[in-house]
Amino acid sequence: MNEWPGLGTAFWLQLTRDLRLAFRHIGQAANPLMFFVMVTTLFPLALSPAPELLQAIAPGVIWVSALLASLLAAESLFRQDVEDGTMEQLALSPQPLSLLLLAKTTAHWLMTGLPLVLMAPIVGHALFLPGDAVPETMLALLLATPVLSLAGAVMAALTVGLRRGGGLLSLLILPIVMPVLIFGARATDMAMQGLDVGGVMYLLAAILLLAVSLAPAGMAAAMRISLD
Amino acid sequence: MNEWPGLGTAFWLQLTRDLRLAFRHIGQAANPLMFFVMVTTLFPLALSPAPELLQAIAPGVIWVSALLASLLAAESLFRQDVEDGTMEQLALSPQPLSLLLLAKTTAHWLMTGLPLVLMAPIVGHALFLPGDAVPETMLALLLATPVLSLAGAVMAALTVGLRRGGGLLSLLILPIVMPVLIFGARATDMAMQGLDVGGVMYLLAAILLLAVSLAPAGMAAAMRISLD
Amino acid sequence: MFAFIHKLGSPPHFWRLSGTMVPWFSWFAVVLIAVGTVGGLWVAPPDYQQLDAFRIIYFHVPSAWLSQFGYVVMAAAAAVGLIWRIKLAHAVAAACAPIGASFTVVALATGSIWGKPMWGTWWVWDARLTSTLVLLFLYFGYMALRAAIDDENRADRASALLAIIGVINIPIIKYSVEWWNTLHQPATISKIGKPSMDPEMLVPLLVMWLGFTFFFFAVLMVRTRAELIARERNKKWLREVIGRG
Amino acid sequence: MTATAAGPVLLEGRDLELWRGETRLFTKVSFELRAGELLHIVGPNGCGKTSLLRVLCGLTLPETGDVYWRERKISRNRADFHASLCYLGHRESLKADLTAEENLVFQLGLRAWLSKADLHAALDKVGLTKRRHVPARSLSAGQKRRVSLAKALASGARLWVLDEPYTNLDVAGRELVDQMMSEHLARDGLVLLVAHQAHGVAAGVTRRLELG
Amino acid sequence: MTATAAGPVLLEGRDLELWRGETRLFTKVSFELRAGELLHIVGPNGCGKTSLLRVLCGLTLPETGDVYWRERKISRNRADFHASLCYLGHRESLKADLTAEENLVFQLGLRAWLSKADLHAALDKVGLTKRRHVPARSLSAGQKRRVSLAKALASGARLWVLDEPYTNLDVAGRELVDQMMSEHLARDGLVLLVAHQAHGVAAGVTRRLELG
Ligand code: HEM
Ligand SMILES: Nc1ncnc2c1ncn2[C@@H]1O[C@H](COP(=O)(O)OP(=O)(O)OP(=O)(O)O)[C@@H](O)[C@H]1O
Ligand SMILES: Nc1ncnc2c1ncn2[C@@H]1O[C@H](COP(=O)(O)OP(=O)(O)OP(=O)(O)O)[C@@H](O)[C@H]1O
Ligand SMILES: [Mg+2]
Ligand SMILES: [Mg+2]
Repeated sequence: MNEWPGLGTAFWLQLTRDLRLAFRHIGQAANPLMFFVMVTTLFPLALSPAPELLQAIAPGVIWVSALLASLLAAESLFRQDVEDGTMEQLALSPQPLSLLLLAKTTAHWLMTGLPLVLMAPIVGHALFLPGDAVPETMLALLLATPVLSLAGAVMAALTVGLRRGGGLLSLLILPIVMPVLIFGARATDMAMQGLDVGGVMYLLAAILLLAVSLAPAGMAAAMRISLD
Repeated sequence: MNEWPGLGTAFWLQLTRDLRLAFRHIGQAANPLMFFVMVTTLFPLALSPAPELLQAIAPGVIWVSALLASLLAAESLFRQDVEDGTMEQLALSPQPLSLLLLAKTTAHWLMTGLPLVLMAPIVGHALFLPGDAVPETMLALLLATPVLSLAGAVMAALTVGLRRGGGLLSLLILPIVMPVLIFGARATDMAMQGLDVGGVMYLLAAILLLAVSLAPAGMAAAMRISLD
Repeated sequence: MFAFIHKLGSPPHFWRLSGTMVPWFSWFAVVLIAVGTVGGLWVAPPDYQQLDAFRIIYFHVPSAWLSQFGYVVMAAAAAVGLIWRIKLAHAVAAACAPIGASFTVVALATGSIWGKPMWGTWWVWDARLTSTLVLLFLYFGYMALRAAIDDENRADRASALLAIIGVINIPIIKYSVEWWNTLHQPATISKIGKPSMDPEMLVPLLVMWLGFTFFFFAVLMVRTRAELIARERNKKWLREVIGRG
Repeated sequence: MTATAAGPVLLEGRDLELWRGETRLFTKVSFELRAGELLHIVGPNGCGKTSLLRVLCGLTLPETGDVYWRERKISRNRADFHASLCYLGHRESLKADLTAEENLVFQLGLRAWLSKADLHAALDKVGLTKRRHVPARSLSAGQKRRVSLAKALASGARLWVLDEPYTNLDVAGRELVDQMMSEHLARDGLVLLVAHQAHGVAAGVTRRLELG
Repeated sequence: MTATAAGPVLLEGRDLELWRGETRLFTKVSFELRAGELLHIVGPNGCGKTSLLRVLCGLTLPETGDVYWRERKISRNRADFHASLCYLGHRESLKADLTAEENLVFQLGLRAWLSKADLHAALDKVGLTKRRHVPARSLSAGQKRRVSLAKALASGARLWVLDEPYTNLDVAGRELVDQMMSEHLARDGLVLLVAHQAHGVAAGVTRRLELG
């Protein structure tokens, strides 16, 4: 029998702490969202506002900006905790580090991934995405954004002790998440053409399962190396 | 007569320090370039590899990556210096703070803006941008990316200090950034159609002048408040 | 098993072993590549469609193959190093990355050169090309991570983790890219690769392939020895062997 | 000083060796620690005291040697060991945007079921009752250190690992640290202390380990 | 202790008052400092010593009162004042990724024309010659503090503002600080010192300011 609190309590504590911190810095929390909106409004402005063209690129734009928005936030996911010494304390708690980092990643997803899912209808409307494709896109985003957050978290844990700048983190993340991007964009594309997206969704779900089961251990291992 | 080193020396010191921090190893200088190559790869993957479509979105892609790259790093531009106490030391040096912050911003531009300008031909080729449009695009990028970096820096100085209101204030930056992007993308677009881009270039140059003359004082003021 | 791995993993042992093997591997590589080149460029008949342009295949295919094989070798070495804490394995992984990346670059370059007459452009967004490009990014990521960490021990372990993650992902990337491409069937691209190849073309290709593989291992051993010199420069055994000659 | 043995060995380091870059920080470091004992690690700046503490906590892997807690390797027994451990490093490990109380609730919540009363008692003891709702960012350096002390008090951990706990404290604060350690030893606790000054702990057994 | 006046007043605080949140940290703080004088500011944790130093450096605006350097308000005369000032705070202000030497070259380069020889002499004096090419991240706590001391030495600043300079230093390090301050005073320098321990400066004039 352990005398220390259970896994659920630890997860919940870490999650609420991170959310509370984020909302103290509400500006930072809004950044990825703002970025997402900017990118999607930029395209109509930068290209010709012809609905057919916009519609043709809508899936690509939505998915690339989702990817880049979570990339944007991954940089700061663990850095501050490592710099102020809190991460050391997490590593020295009786709780599994993988669980705590998973909780941090969940908080990160709630702040960056979930808003994207919720924004999708608006962005889709701005890009003349047919209304029918919206639910499928949202579902696909719901399955894909956690993978983006998890992959970002593993790479962030690997690079956290290192000097910033130079785009090292994006160099590591982008190749790894490419499949998610391809499948996700394809789901939107197929939904626009009225095709059945079941298969793609299963694929995305499978990737998500894989990521959820492997990433926490990877993060913890990476973090212990970075703290050494 | 001052006994302390002149403005040029101070600027140079700050600039080289920041570059050295980013590129401890010479190989790391290639990372920003890699980043753009990757972002460009994402679009064909998310859309379709069809040349006509890629060509149609090429201006959008180039300009969105420019925006992204500048804002991606801007968030953390001053944060670390403030947290580790180096910013205090800058504020306590006999040099004008605005100059030092301008040097930091210049370093940031050299790492994010300049590589983009240099990569534009390759990115353009991959997206089937007509070769004639490339020089104009490069020139437009050369004028626009410093503005993006400066705007990002002002935003960073504001967010680092005014912890709560940071998000709101960064919204104020949008109206500055948007015209730059619109004009920039328009320049590429017009060049693709073989139109004269002189007017747009003058506009971009004017915005750049405005930004260079106002932004440093703004950054310094925001920073002094945040250090109090 | 464990003892065997540890014996193999001892740097002095490796130093001796590789010292005798490098010349052999190098000679095999030189001979095989020479034979393959002659066979490919002069003996094999020109392709009925592509004429002589197809001959670049003798460089393209082996390097494309080694670009993938190299990653697997690197990840395997990294995994051994991480799990059994064998420093030599980390040295092998570190030495392998630039070689694999070079073969990837050669595959991309020869492919592009071939593509110019075939497709009229240097680059198309074809599945195999795209996944080769991603592979190059993976190599670059690995090398960039190593370069960014000063402490060698930490660099070894962190980059090993990255290599392992990458190797899990490579099949997923390959599969997704292929699926992405078949959905679109870009009009301009003629499918590359014809399964039926007449033996006069095939044999030189296999010889080339073997030669490249020997070349790969020879370079890998030389580079690993260089890594060892850098890493073990303060160790007694190294001073002794180098002092002796 | 040699110690009078009492009870079983709880913490043991055997033949520890650590390298950093090109230099060997220490080698063949061994010690045993029993209930109610304090180990004072001393040595000049940069001799590896902090590094040794990190090895003992399991944050850093030593080149050779092992650390045992209750006769089991700590790497095999992580959760159990860390549940009995409270480490205060050079840095304060506080989230600048959370208040002193929030910081403690979070960090202690991961390791023990904690009552509000215990928490307040600890904050009271270090003299931070009035300041407990101030974000850690606005606390003075000494006040931050006191929050860490409160953490050690409320953690209920058996083993305290203290790296220069006197830093930034005023005279009363330094006496508080000594008093805390004495009481902890009297309760059969263990203390690993790194400090350049002499400590003022009279009770319990104190040993000394010279590094470098 | 009262001082024997010597030469003109260089640094002067007049009627300083500072509020933080709801509390008044201090009010009516006035003092004068002449060449060769050391002002030792003491008080319990959280009484506002660091805040006072920041006011004196011009980082924080006081509620009322002014600070004068050579009889001119520092807010009017920033560059000149800052050129004569070296501030070592609680934090080390080092870039973790730059080496000790690079950090100094940069920070000092902004304020004075610096010869390599001076720099090396300063690093030598604090005992970091061997470690000068190690990134600050890998330095021990005491070694980081020594880098800051080297900065003060090589800065050539007239006024040293030292916030707990003894932190993390071993016995030799603390003696070095005392010796540095003595020599600085002998060279007609000024020192503002915040420290909880007594300092060991015999030369020059030392005054004491009690806060809180
Ligand atoms: C930059 C451009 C190219 C890249 C990156 C590339 C990449 C690759 C790769 C990775 C392989 C190995 C496949 C395997 O091991 O299963 C391969 C094989 C091959 N490539 Fe390319 N390739 C490129 C251009 C071309 C072109 C233009 C042609 C000719 C039309 C071509 C013809 C072949 C053939 C015939 C094979 C071997 C047959 C096979 O394995 O199916 N490649 N290429
Ligand atoms: N990567 C590295 N390369 C070279 N030296 C290193 C590296 N990492 C740490 N060191 C050295 O190892 C030693 C570590 O010291 P540690 O922090 O354990 O010292 P300490 O005894 O706690 O000193 P202090 O009293 O100053 O806190 C320092 O001398 C430091 O310079
Ligand atoms: N925003 C704020 N709200 C409330 N109190 C604050 C705020 N900012 C600072 N304080 C208080 O002001 C005081 C500032 O103390 P300062 O750092 O100057 O103390 P100090 O004398 O240097 O103490 P130490 O000896 O611990 O370094 C502390 O008591 C702190 O709690
Ligand atoms: Mg230490
Ligand atoms: Mg203070």
